Amino acid sequence: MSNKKKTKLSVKRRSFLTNTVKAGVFSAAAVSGFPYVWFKQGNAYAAKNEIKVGVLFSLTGGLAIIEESLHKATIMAIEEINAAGGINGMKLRAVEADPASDPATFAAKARTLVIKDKCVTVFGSYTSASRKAVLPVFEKQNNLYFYPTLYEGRECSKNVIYTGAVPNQQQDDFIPYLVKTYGKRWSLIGSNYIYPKEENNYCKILLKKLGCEVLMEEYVPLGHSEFSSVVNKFKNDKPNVIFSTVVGDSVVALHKQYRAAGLNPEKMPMASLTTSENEVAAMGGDAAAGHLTSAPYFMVHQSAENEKFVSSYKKRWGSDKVTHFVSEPAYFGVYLFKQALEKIGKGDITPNTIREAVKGQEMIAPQGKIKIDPATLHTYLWPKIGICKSNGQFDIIQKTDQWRKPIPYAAYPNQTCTEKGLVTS
Amino acid sequence: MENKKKLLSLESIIVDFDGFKAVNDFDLNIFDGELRCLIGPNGAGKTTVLDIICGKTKSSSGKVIFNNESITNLEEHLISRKGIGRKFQIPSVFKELTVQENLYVALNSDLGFFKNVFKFFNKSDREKIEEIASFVGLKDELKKTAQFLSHGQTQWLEIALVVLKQPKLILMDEPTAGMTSYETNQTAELFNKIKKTQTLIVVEHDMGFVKEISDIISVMHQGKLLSEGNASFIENDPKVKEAYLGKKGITNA
Amino acid sequence: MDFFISQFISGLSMTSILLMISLGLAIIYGTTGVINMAHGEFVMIGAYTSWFLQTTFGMGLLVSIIPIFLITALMGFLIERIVIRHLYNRLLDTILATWGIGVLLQQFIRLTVGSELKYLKIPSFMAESMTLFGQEVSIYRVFIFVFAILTFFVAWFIIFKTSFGIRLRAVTQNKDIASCFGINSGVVYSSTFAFGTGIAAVAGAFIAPLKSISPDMGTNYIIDAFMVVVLGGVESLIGTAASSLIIGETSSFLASFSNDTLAKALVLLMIIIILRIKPQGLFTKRTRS
Amino acid sequence: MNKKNYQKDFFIYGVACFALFFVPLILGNDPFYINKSSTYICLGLLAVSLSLSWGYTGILNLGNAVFFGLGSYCMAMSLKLKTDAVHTGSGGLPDFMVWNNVKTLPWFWEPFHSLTFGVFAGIFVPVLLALALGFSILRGRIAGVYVAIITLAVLLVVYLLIMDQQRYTGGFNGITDLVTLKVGILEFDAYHPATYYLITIVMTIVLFITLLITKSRAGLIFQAIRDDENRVRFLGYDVGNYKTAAMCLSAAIAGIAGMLYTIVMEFASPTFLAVPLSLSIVIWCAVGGRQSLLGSFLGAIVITAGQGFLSESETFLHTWTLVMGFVFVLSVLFLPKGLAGFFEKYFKK
Repeated sequence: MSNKKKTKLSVKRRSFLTNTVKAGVFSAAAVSGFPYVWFKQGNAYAAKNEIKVGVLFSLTGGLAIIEESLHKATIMAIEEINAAGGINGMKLRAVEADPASDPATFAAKARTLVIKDKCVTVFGSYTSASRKAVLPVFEKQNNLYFYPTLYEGRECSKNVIYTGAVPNQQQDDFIPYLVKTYGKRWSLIGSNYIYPKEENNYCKILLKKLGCEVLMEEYVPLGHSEFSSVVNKFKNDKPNVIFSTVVGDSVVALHKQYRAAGLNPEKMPMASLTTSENEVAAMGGDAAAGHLTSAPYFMVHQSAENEKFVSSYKKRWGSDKVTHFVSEPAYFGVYLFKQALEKIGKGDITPNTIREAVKGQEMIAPQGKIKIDPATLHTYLWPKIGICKSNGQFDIIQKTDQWRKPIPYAAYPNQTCTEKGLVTS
Repeated sequence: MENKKKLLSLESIIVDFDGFKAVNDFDLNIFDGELRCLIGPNGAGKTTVLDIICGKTKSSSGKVIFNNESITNLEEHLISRKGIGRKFQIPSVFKELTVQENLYVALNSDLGFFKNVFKFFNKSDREKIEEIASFVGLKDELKKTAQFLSHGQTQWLEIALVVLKQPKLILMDEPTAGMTSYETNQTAELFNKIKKTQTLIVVEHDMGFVKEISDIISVMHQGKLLSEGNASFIENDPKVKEAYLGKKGITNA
Repeated sequence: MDFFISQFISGLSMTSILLMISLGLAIIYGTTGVINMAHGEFVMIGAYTSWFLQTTFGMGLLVSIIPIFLITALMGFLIERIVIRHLYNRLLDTILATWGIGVLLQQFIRLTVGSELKYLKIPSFMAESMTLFGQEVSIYRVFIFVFAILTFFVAWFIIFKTSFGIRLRAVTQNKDIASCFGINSGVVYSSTFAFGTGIAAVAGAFIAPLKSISPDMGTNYIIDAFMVVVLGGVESLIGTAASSLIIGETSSFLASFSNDTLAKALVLLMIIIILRIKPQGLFTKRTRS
Repeated sequence: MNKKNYQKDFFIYGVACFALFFVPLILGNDPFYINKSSTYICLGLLAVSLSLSWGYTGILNLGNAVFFGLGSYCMAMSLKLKTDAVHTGSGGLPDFMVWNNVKTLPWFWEPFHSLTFGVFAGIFVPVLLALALGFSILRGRIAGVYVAIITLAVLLVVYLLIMDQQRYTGGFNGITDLVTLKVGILEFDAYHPATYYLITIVMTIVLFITLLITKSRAGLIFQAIRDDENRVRFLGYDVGNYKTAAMCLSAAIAGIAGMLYTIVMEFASPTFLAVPLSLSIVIWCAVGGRQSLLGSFLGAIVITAGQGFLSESETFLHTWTLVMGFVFVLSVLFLPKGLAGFFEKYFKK
């Protein structure tokens, strides 16, 4: 992608020049608009001993229910780094903006942060929709975006560092385990957008290999909260596993209504890629108990780093708060950024240099030792399978023996993401 | 009178509001050039009759014949195009437009959207408008926004709107309601002017006013036609007396 | 057959929820003509009040009905006194004012309680499910159904059998005449508004345990509520009940044959078409002028 | 209505539009502000479209965003088919179709290979929808709050369909990764003054045509309908037709605004035709003054700019919605005719 974009840019510059000559009408405008091609260059980013980074999570609107926790995790990491003396003696300066859960606003705010405030990097967004909305900004301005959320893959942008999981990382262990433990008759339920459909595409491939049967594949509107028809279908089909990629507050409604309808998690568990401690806290342990989630991080994970993370998070934001598998990547993302800057040292701090520096970067995150894959800019992670208990926490019942390589195009063997961008064979 | 041409006739009209018959098997004949007054106690169905004629209310059964063609339950604007104008009890004008603009909207023969979309105020319009304005005595108010007119003036403006369309038949619902006696006299004069050129049906309570303007009076009671004739005949009709006036004289009703 | 029954039952369940959330709106709109875009937020406030009472005082759901109703009714009363009453002569503007109020309420909750989802638990004795016509049915859903019917009849009784109701209907029919007879329409309006608000809030408190609680949960209900009210015809409670039933069952069955997204769209289409044929809604009378 | 009045309005509008052409020079062509002001102008135009149908004709269309959204999708479809993005499948099949396992380009996408068609569609698709609505609703004597609710329902239907049919529409993600619009040798990059001028020119033309219409007899008839529908009927006008016409005009304007918006936002999203935006339009008009095109235009800019500013400022980061909420309520209470009405009262005469 990157090379494509770069050529695009240079083409544009040339066409600009020609345009300015030809287009008499707009010549004035074109010439005066010319500088904008240049202001990316130069080291305007580390001005007066502070490094501006953007923080772009919704504090209002529907997504706030989850993005607020990501905002908190990111801010906390930045505060910690500054408290520990910053990076190469320079402090991080968080420029916050509220995109109000609306893709258009996301794009607008991204522009503010990147172009107006000249942030060298932006940490942000939960949904794919908002990532897609800000992408053109980061690719045109050739800036850098840290995206903490697990997502559907199929992206190979050189302007995004993906610290969340992709389908192969969450499913490769999960699906076989479920088939082995519960059975071969599956129902797929998800929210109606690209992420669930992609996860299910990959899931169906795995299920096919394992000779399983898909009884139902259905998608409900985002924010949907009336699942009685869906629950009825479960009752009739009697699947062994319900594979759920329902997101946001719908998850809560689904679990509560499943529980209220008297279905039994032991016979018909909901296996989810999206149900974190955050949602469980909202649905109550009794509704969540017995259901499974696959994720690289659980709050209960035993490790020094995690204990530090959890305790300081509670200390900073309140003892009732929980950490989860999206807030953790949001947190260690900032530390990856720090390491990258330290690697650059006295060098020129630009999105480009940071990208190069972050490649192959390793660190001990709360979930375990992670690494940025130089080719894809995705992250090597430690998928775990957790079963929820009535106290609202998960029991980790299975861990991978070694970290999992991210394969953004796992469902599409003929496509691979390389350092040169996407290669289609 | 019989030699005159029949302009409008209602044939056994019934209006049924979920069981309640506001107008019940009602007949009425109006002749060209007359001014007919329609009176009767409240709820007799006078206004409903006007609504039927102009299409505001749809009749449950019966026929409305205007100019020898049936206009029964046509859409309002079509009936209006056939030459029937309607003035309402509560004066209805365009409050946020000036008097001039009000009249300009009414003063129009090609009514389609595309005929008006890029059409602007011109000299001849102005003359016509000033003419009608002086006719109803609003010449000095042309620039005023309608909502700031006095009650009487608003009534006259609406009358002007109706008259501007040169309809064959004009339906007036209590034109003098809430007017000062001075305004009432003005209105009476106005009517006698209009009467020369148009046929009118007027619903009124003020008997003084009725006597002032009318030739024939039709009395309605409980949705039916009770009696018909000139003022003196009505005044002495026992049916009317006991249905409507009780012992008192009609004049001070 | 089983499938049919289960769909029918879940249809009833949706009906009851729709009825509860739209009842308050119907009363407010039917009486005052105020188009209350903050209704969804009233529902939301109810849910949060219930959550607050439960977490801080450990009050059970049933116990807290009365306090919830009173607290939110007071809120509604104040809102009417401070804002709405200035707009009775330009009713369409109430859309804007109440929308603003909705925004305020949402953000108020975000700032005080926080924007993350909150947990409100189903009373333990209703958490299980029971068998009904050979179907496993959530006791809580049955309870909501019964309660919705109850609320409906209470509202009906208050409006048609109490002196307040008589005054209320008098004002609805003709404000001026009513005030000639010494009815203080101002008081009637504000108390009606308070009453509607209370009902909405109680609805919120009862639905929340089945769903999730978040500051913007109301936005999901407001549209549905409006559709119900408009379809039923604004002057009639029966209409509201009937249209809840129609919408509830239709969406339930459509959802079972297609998916919930399409079902939603189809139901809306149905409503549009019905309104085209019967512009004043299903249950309104033809009257003079 | 009388000559003086005419000239005054045309003068004011002229000055306003003229001023807009100097914005880039004032901003020193800073790409960020150029882009921001471009987006504001698009939204202003959207407000103008509602002002015509609501402020002038009295049709409270809560679903006005549907026209805007359709316009922006039409433009996006055209620009999408020109992308050389790596994800596109055989024959430039849009990426999201590849993701949803669509093998061939659906028939209704084919004509969008032509930009010209895209632009026409961006105007006429909304207009057709408006026609349909007009004939089914407005001619059917549905008025007041019923129109509001039904238009809202229509908006939701279209929104849900776009969400549901994501194999053809991109669903929740919308249509992203578009090429920059090229007309002949001109390239309209979202950050480039050229784009700003394009938008301003289009806006000026549209605004003046609309102003002309509102000053024509048809415009007066619109206002007459707003004031007293029945009276207009009894003057022989077919109110249904006029309302439909008003709605079509406003749909066309909204469609144009939508297309321009896609150019500056560089993507199209279902949120462009979702309820929140649609209600905001109403707010913009209410605050700016629904009965004045320019007022509504400015209302949109004031509100959106205010929101943008507050939601970025550190002090109001968490309370900006409170501020906006208060602004709405207060302006409804104390400025029934919006800012425009306020200015007329105190500054004109």
